Amino acid sequence: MHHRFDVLVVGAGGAGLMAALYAAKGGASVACITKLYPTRSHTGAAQGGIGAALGNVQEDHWEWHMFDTIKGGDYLTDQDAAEVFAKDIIDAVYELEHMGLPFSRTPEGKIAQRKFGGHTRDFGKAAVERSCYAQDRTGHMILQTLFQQNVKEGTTFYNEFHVTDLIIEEGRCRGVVAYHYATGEIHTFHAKAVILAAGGYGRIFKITSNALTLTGDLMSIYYRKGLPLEDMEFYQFHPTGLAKLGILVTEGIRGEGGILRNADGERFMERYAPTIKDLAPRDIVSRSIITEIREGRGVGADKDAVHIDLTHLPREVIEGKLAEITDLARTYLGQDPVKDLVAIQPTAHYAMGGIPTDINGLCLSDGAGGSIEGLYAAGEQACVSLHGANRLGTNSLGDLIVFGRRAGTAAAQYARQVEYADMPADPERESVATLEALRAASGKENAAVIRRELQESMMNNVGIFRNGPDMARQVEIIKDLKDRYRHVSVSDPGRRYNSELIEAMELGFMLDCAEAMTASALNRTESRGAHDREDYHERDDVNWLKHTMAYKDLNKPGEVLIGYKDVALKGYTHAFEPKARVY
Amino acid sequence: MAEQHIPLDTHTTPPMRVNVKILRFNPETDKKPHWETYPVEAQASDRVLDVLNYVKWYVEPTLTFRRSCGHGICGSDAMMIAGRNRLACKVLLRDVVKDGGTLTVEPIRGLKVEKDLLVDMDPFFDSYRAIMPYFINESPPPAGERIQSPAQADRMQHSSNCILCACCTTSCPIFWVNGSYLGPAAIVQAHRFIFDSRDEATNQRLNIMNQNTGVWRCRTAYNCTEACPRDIPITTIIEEVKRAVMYQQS
Amino acid sequence: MYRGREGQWAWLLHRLSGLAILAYFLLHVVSISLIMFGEDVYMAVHHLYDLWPFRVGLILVTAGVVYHALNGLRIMVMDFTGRGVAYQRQMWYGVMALTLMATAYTTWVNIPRILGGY
Amino acid sequence: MIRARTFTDARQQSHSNAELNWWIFMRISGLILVFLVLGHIYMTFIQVSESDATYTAVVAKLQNPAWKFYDWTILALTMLHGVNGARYSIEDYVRSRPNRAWVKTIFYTISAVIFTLGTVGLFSI
Ligand SMILES: Cc1cc2nc3c(=O)[nH]c(=O)nc-3n(C[C@H](O)[C@H](O)[C@H](O)COP(=O)(O)OP(=O)(O)OC[C@H]3O[C@@H](n4cnc5c(N)ncnc54)[C@H](O)[C@@H]3O)c2cc1C
Ligand code: HEM
Ligand code: SF4
Ligand code: F3S
Ligand code: FES
Repeated sequence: MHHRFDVLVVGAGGAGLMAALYAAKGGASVACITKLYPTRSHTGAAQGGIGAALGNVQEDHWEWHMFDTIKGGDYLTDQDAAEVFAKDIIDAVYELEHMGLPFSRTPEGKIAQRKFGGHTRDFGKAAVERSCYAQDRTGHMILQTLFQQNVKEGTTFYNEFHVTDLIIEEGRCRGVVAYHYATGEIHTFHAKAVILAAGGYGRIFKITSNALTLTGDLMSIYYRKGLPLEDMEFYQFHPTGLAKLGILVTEGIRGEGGILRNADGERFMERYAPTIKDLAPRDIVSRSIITEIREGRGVGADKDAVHIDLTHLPREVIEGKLAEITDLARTYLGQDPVKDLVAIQPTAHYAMGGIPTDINGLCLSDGAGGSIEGLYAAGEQACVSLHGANRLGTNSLGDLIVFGRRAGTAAAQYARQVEYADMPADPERESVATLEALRAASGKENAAVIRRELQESMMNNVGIFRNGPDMARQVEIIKDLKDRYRHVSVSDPGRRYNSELIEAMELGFMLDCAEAMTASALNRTESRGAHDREDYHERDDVNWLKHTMAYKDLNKPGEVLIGYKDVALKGYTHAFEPKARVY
Repeated sequence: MAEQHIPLDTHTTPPMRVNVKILRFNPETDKKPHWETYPVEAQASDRVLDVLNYVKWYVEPTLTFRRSCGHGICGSDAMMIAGRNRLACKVLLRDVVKDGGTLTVEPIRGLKVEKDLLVDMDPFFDSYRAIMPYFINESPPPAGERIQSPAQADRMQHSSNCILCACCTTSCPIFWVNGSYLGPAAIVQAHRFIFDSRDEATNQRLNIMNQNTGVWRCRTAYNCTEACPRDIPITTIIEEVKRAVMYQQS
Repeated sequence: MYRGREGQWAWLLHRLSGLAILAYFLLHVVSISLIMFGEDVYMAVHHLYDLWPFRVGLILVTAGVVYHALNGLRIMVMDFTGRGVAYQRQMWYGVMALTLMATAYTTWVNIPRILGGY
Repeated sequence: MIRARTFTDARQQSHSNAELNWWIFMRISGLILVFLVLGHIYMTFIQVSESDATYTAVVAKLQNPAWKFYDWTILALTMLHGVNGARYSIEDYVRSRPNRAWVKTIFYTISAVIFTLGTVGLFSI
């Protein structure tokens, strides 16, 4: 089946919904294609909040926010993006409120704000209340509110459609191809502009806070076209995931005063970040935890976790502001934060890297300013490089809103100016071929086994601490897994709701993301932000203050070509010199 | 720290054997639904979703169900587990079955089964759309936020927590027999706006609630409240809406 | 069967008892209104009620009415007070207990009558 | 709003308090019936035996206009309460619209006939 819209949005998480809304406001006809019902998107899992310098609780300024973002990103953040972001987000948060988002309130009735890791006043002096929150389900509220507004605007949704291909010809995006889960049919969507907002790919790791459906589909599709993925080596491990499960415990627990303790009951963060202790940014806390565990001070049967201690907080805070996480700990661990210490462990959480874009979301085709006309990206899957080498908590929801909005506006504007470009004769050819190959493959390999091996090996070899030999081994492992993937079997011949086929397809996407990540990480011989190499322990601004661009070598399967892109070291009005990152 | 209660290590829960009995149906090949049983070795602290994934990944790849987040936040995996509606990712094995026992898993009721545990959600979302599920305030917004007291914000605390999983609506005996009832989920959504001090469409929403398909169909069976994975006091909310309609009209 | 809890059974019994007593009520009105056709017609039907199955049936109708009435009160308390919803379960057990007691009493009173054919 | 597909839909969606009013009526009538019906049962089935309600006894009792009024109130209220209650069930369980209309018409007619019969019976003495 064939459809035609001015603007197509792929993905209905925070970024996709915001983009769809703004594209519609820009006067375009808009459709949103999503492989899940929109309200199932993983944005709903975000708990902590959305950072904006409203100053409702304490004095705050966007410049401070800009600085924190750049410092948090270990100076790999593009400063123009950070400036736009820190300014725009204030307005964007008010706008969410005007859309009805039920924020928690201060006694005066303003949007409530709380402290969050890495957010400081006066360029790093002390923690500041910057995270606007709706209890501890801010992401849920954002997702619901934005979906509601799209219902109001009458956005057309194609639910449970899996995008399988992008149609890019002569440097211009002409549409997408999608597989309809319910019927097994292939649909083609012709568009003037396409916005990609399909979320992250945390599922390549064994312990992750990400949904089972976050498999990096669109990144991989982009990458398979020989287009670059930026900064893939930077992957954030959130320090506080429920032990073994990876389910996220919001950073808000540290914001509210939770304390990390090792097996001796010691508040070990005092040693690693003397000034802000437990409120240090995620990469630092994660590494501190792993160090404690490695040095034998872990808790639990495998001594691979540490405790978070909330027992000194009043019950109302734990059950009120931290209700969600209290519920999770009670449900899954049978531990009650009011009186128990809860076992936590770092969990794969957030991709700083992804499809490179400029500050309007336009997708870049190389590190030298080339772009794909009519193709935009926003959200976790994009890399405007706001987050640099490490994202600050609450900055991702902000990213969705600010850059989702910009991408939506830019796409609608572009769509107003141009005519539809022709679709190729049979745009669905490749998708059909891929799917039919999967269906027909009568191999003996089980997709689930390959996936499990991928997840375990990525966790071990490209996890929180990295080194050359391990990653070199991982490159080989991925090649091997890709070989085996070719012989994966799909036993369900059905057309309707063939989830086996979908999972097999998603595994293919995951393998690509892992490949790009491992190659990028192996290539970067320094430690910066979330990328920590045991064999290159220092940050190296002389050689490495630049973005990685990973390209699939279309001529040599399994090989990755690495290019670079400059870091924007100046904003429009402010610039922050790279300094050592201490807290 | 000596007086502090250090928890047991909950990750080393005892292994258990269970028979997972699933109501399967593939309209492409089957005439009617049938039960299939899969013996599984698992841990007491495993989620039911883990068990279903195990069956799907290693035993019966054609088994079909929805799932995404894996921790009770996205609302994909509502199903009838051991006779009650729940999210598969939010129940632990030890809470629904004993070692050596049988665990039944069926699709939720009242919506058309498309394949195995996966049902057609469109009627459910149609009801959702029917209550005008969006904030309406046409007066120009202030430069900053609209002011709302913490107490006013609290009025929406429960109803805004809904993840649209349909556990409630498909547990309601009134909904099973006649899909025309909007159902508890839609009412919870309406409540979220009706009791939002900033919203201006209260009257229209109450009118929708006042119709034959609205709140009056609720016969206070409480299945919805028992089923809600977000612990929303749904029946209380429905009763509040009933009263609001009554006071509005009088 | 869906494994609902007290609320579901309370509702189901309320509905069944309501419909059952409605059915009985309609018959009862018909049989009583036969009175306008004179004593013979009326008594011919009335004597049927002396048969023991009818008597047992009447005890059940009484039980149904008592349950329906008390649970109806429970519903009203729930509809108009927040506490009603909070304590619906306890109230239902109260309703069941009172219904059982009332039924036991009715049975107790009627056993000699049934046995004595009176 | 649910999209109106038929004239009946449209009419139902036009603003109407019918369901609200019936809901309130069920509660008020129920409250009154607690006393009337339980009283009636107590007096005719527990205090005395059902077989005491002979022709003569009934005629004698109904000579008193107060009892006539009592009985007729039960008749009327129970009729409305019960028939509306049964309507709830019909609307729930009879799924197709045409069937629902039929079942309702037949049921209302029978009920009306019985109600007339009861009223006439009561006042014929
Ligand atoms: C547990 C958790 C807590 C977090 N807490 C916070 C926080 O407190 N503050 C903060 O700022 N950030 C937080 N984050 C990060 C942030 O929530 C995410 O980065 C962000 O929500 C991603 O949004 P998104 O719109 O890019 O993608 P998602 O919300 O993941 O949506 C992806 C969308 O893409 C669609 N899609 C994917 N693939 C395809 C395909 N092939 N075809 C069609 N559609 C497709 C999906 O259906 C979905 O609609 C948290 C993240 C997690 C996991
Ligand atoms: C004796 C006192 C009575 C009380 C307090 C009472 C109360 C109620 C109430 C409050 C309802 C509404 C239930 C709801 O909305 O969920 C109801 C429903 C109903 N009543 Fe009664 N009632 C009484 C007597 C009767 C009698 C005598 C009959 C039979 C003729 C009857 C038949 C019904 C029926 C059929 C319903 C509908 C049940 C349903 O929809 O589930 N009631 N009653
Ligand atoms: S009210 Fe509860 S059960 Fe119903 S849809 Fe919402 S979250 Fe699910
Ligand atoms: S189960 Fe149904 S009847 Fe009412 S209380 Fe819940 S909606
Ligand atoms: S998988 Fe998301 S709620 Fe269960």
